[in-house]
Amino acid sequence: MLRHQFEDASQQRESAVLGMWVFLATEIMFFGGLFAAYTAYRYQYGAGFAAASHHLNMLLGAANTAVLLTSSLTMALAVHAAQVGKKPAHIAGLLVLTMLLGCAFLGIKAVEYHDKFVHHLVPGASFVWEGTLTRQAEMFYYLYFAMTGLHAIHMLAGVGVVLVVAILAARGRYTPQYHNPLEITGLYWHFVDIIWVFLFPLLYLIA
Amino acid sequence: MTTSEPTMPPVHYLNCDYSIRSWLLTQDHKRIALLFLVSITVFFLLGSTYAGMIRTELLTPNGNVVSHQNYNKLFTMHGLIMIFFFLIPSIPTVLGNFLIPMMIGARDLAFPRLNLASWYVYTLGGIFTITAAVAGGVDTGWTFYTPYSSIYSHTNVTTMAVGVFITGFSSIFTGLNFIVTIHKMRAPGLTWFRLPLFVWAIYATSIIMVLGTPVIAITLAMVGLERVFHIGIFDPALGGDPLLFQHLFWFYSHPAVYIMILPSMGVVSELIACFSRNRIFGYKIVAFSSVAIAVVGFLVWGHHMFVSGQSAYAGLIFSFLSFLVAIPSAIKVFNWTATLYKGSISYDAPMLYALGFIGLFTIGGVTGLFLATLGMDVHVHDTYFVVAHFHYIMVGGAIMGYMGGLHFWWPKITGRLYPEQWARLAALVIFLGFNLTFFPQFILGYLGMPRRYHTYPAEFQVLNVMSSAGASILGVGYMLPLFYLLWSLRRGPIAGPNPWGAKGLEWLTPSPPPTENFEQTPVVTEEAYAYRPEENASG
Amino acid sequence: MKHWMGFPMFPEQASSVAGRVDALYFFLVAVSGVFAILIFGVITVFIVKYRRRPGKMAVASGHGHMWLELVWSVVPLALTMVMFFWGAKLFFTIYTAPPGAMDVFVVGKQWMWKFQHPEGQREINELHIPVGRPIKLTMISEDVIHDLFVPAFRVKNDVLPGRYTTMWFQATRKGDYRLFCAQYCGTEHSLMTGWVHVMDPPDYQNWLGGGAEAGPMHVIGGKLFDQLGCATCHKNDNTGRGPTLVGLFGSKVTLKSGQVMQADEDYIRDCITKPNARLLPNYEPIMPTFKGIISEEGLLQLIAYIKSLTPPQAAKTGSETK
Amino acid sequence: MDMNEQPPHTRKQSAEPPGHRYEEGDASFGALVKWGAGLAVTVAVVVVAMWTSFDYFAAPTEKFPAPSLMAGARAPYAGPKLQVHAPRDLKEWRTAEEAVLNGWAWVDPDKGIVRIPVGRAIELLAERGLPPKTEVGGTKP
Ligand code: HEA
Ligand code: HEA
Ligand code: HEC
Ligand code: CUA
Ligand SMILES: [Cu+2]
Repeated sequence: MLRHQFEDASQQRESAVLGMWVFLATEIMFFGGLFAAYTAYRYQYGAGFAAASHHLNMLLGAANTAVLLTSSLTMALAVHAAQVGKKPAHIAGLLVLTMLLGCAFLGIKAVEYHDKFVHHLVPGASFVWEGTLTRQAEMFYYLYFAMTGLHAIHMLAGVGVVLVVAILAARGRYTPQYHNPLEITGLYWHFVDIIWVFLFPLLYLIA
Repeated sequence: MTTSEPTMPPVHYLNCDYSIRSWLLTQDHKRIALLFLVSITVFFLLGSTYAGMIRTELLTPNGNVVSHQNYNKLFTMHGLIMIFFFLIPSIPTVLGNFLIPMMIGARDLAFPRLNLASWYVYTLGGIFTITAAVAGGVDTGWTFYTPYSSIYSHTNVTTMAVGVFITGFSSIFTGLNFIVTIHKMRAPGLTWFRLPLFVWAIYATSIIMVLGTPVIAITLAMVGLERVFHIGIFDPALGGDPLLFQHLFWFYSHPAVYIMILPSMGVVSELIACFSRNRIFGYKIVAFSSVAIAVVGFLVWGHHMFVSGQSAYAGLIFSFLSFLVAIPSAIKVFNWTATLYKGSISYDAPMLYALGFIGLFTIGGVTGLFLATLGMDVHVHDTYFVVAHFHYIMVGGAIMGYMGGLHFWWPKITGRLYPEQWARLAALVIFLGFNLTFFPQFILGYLGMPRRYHTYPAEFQVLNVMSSAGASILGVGYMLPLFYLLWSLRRGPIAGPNPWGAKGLEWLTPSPPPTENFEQTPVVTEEAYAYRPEENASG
Repeated sequence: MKHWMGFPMFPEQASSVAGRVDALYFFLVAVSGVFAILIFGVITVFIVKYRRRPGKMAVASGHGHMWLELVWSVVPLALTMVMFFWGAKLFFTIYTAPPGAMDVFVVGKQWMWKFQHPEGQREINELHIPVGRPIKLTMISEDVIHDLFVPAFRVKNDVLPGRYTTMWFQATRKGDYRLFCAQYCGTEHSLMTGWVHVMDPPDYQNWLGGGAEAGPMHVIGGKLFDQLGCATCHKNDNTGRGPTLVGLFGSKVTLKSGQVMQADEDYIRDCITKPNARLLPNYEPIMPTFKGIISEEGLLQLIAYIKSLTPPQAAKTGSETK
Repeated sequence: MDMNEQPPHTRKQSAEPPGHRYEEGDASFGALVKWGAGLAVTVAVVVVAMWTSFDYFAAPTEKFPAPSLMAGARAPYAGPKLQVHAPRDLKEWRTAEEAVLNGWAWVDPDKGIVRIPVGRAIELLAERGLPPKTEVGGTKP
């Protein structure tokens, strides 16, 4: 359905896609502030960060990376399915799969957060650290929770959007001619995945 | 002027629906522009009252009007409200929202619902700010420097930080909307180099709004986190570095000052062209300098930190780049001057504001060069010299541009003409009051009177009294347009589609324009500002 | 303060750099004046000469001339380069303390300045200095960011919590000059002011000798060094559990991580407050942290003591760091 | 045609094929990349130039006169004391007061006035009772 301010469907589609790319640029700058803080303190407190990173569960982190990469794959397949006119159930199925993988990611994250909570590694009054570089370790965990927390919020929003889009897809709303919402949701999802691809090495792999 | 007696179209975007719902849920970019006009005027009056109280207090060396902490709250709220709730939104959300679709021949912006969301987000942020102000205000300075803002201040810093955080998204939504609209929705034949320079300026501003605002959002979020959970990303006692905050804050806040000046530059280009009936001299150069200012503007933030403990090496780089960013501004001023050459110049109120802009922007700008000079900034940093610099370029520059634009497009927005003589008088009073208020502050600054001082040594009093006297004249000057523009809504003469005989697609529509702006999308065949049809270059 | 018809117009020049800062200032004012007059003049001529008159249409002025655009880009660029070089050169002069400058230690605290002379002289909001001698200030804050600003000397520098910042000046004229705090620091920011009293060297010596005092800084530092138990681990003959501190100040130290650091005031302060941040090879990190136990003044006195352990010619003041 | 005389609304839609109802031409990607690269290069040049010219700027211009020999002489010092360690000062003050309160000392050997510990003084007073006020001409309160 063509909105009144557009001349034709392709103009509307291009506008939607460009709009999402610009939005992703703002998200990059938004995460950028945290990445800048990370770089500043990693340069200053290299030793402390390395020591603190030991306590992160690399296995769970790697698992999460795999989960997200597969979810990007299923999302891409969903967008492709809409483009080539696959049946609504097919598209919706792929989207539900993407959503489930997203929830799996959040689940694993919750496990990790719980583990940090139990080990008193949450920055603030309750922070306990037996090594020599307490302050540096707390700074690492501050950044860990800030960056992965912000990412998790974006993941949560992503799961919500994919749910809505999956429902509309199931109702057959998306055809090869019109599937803008699906396409821009795909862009957003891939973005959130790429952010994690940066977070994982910076936080987990610096031991 | 059109020969026949101008008439108001029977149905237009204002009288097509009077219900509150039609205003509060409107998706018409013109109505959203008016919603913004009302909101930012409210905040301008609030910010000006704070300014008035500051100037009243500074009449005497010892602080006998308000307490120390209240004075600190005065300049903090004055700075915050004026910057985040008046000047940053002003031209983009009012003139930009109203004119961009019409100037490019479109029926509306690319995402009308996002545009309305931008106003609601702005208002929500405003409510947080008003709550913070009523609950006792904030005393950290508009710069929120840590560790004072994150640990030592006991005022409503968190509420204020949330308010500015939310309003930031209004800027992001507006910027995003403009970028997509200008790229994708131009009328046929309207290539990039036939666009009015106002559209170029708004495009450059939108780039900054979109790339800069998220950084201040995350920075203020971190300050909020530090206040709420007492964990120190900026707290030196816990290993945090207060300089990191300054870097993140100024990374946005310098580009933010270019958000404030670029739209005014766009307005001035339109006014100079129209009132001198001349093509803008060096159109492409002026267009590119807007974008150059926006891009290079991101690389100079360190010039606010020359004496903050930043390394001398960084100081060298930021000082050098600050001079580079000044060159496009210089080129613009020279091109505007050259446009007047062999023109046919009339002195209507918008033109007076445009000429006032060039004069005061030049003074504001060259004093920026003083501050960019390393050896000079050491002496004048955090003194009234800096206060004078940024008021000259923001109040003298940006507001002059905003006023000029408001008067120039007022007939198109309301269909009515404002009283010309009153407008010229107001422009003059503002110009005089302004100079009397802020020129003495240059001298005070070099004498060494520090900024944010509630009480000051007695020898500075004479200049401060002059400045306060100027402020009251300036206050009167600002009140005049408020009255006669409201008066013109009822009793102003009917304007007709093109009272100034200006070029631009927005003047093709009746005044006030219908909701959908154009029956059919116009086709553009000539260059911008083609006031002399005989050499109608292809462009 | 120079006055013109009763208006204060210009601050005194009371330091070695003041004259040069003012010279740069007049150059900048001149350049700005020239451009302002040039632009305002041309605009006035144009708006009068080309004012709108019936029948007089605007004449094509062309799209713009490349060479003209070039001229008014290159000329301002050249001028800005002059401003840049002159300003940068002056900046380094302002912030590079000459060797042999007299040390003064400054502690900024919410809303007062505490000055400490190496000889042990301590003052609040007042600083007595001899005329004609370069004075190097080593400054630190106990809470928020402050900024020591002496307009008559044309110098200022922020005072940070957790890190030393330095600045220097050489007073050239006797008299009393105001000092301000120039970085907003809270409620009584505008009261955090004081005076610099520039005196003739003999008067300064008398002032210095005016009354009994607990002893020069390095002596108090020595007492503190014993009191706090540093001496138990740091013996001058290097037989203690910690390294000898003789000759440490100003030397290059290689840490366990291989990183080489200059042992300046900041380094020593961090060793005392955050000992395990800088681990030394072949030493166990058994040094306790004294953070919160020793006040900023105490740290300055300990550092003065550790400095005094280094033979004079070996210690060189840190030049401007990159 | 001059825009002014053109009455509004009758602007005829030129015979543009329906497909072209908005401007397709957009900024060329190549130009943007070129400008971006140019900017990056200039910034790199500036950063390197500042690094190399750093030592030129840092070199002290005028030779400062060698510090005079007198500079090192440490004169005795005086002046108002600044409280460094409040608890320690308090402890010193208290010990001094205690000493006065409980110690034996000559106040004025010529007049034979001596200071005795307060405990002893209480005992003496208990024995002898308070001297009558008028007889000794008590000191002003
Ligand atoms: C609209 C807002 C605006 C604009 C456009 C500018 C423009 C500029 N500003 Fe300003 N500035 C502020 C608002 C603005 N500033 C604010 C709000 C602060 C203080 C924030 C705070 O601390 O609270 C500030 C502070 C500030 C500082 C920090 C001072 C300090 O705290 O110590 C510096 C230092 O370099 C600076 C420099 C400049 C420069 C070089 C320009 C240039 O872009 C100006 C270029 C313009 C010209 C040069 C004039 C036109 C040229 C000619 C007429 C030809 C002649 C020119 C040449 C010879 C080159 N500004
Ligand atoms: C968009 C930006 C904007 C605008 C439009 C203004 C407008 C004005 N500002 Fe500005 N100002 C800032 C942005 C702006 N300001 C910022 C960012 C700061 C720094 C904040 C900080 O340090 O954190 C600042 C700080 C600042 C100070 C320094 C305070 C200090 O450092 O202690 C002063 C002092 O005079 C001042 C004055 C004014 C005045 C008189 C106006 C006028 O243009 C407004 C119009 C004036 C009036 C409407 C006065 C009304 C008069 C009355 C109500 C009668 C009063 C009676 C007498 C005066 C006798 N402002
Ligand atoms: C319990 C033993 C102990 C005490 C008490 C102690 N130190 Fe240390 N100190 C050490 C050890 C061991 C090292 C070297 C390893 C390290 O860096 O921890 C050291 C390192 C240092 C260094 C860095 C030396 C270098 O070459 O880099 C300084 C400076 C220092 N101490 C000063 C002090 C001061 C001042 C005090 C008292 C306020 C003090 N120390 C108290 C054991 C001690
Ligand atoms: Cu200390 Cu302002
Ligand atoms: Cu700036």
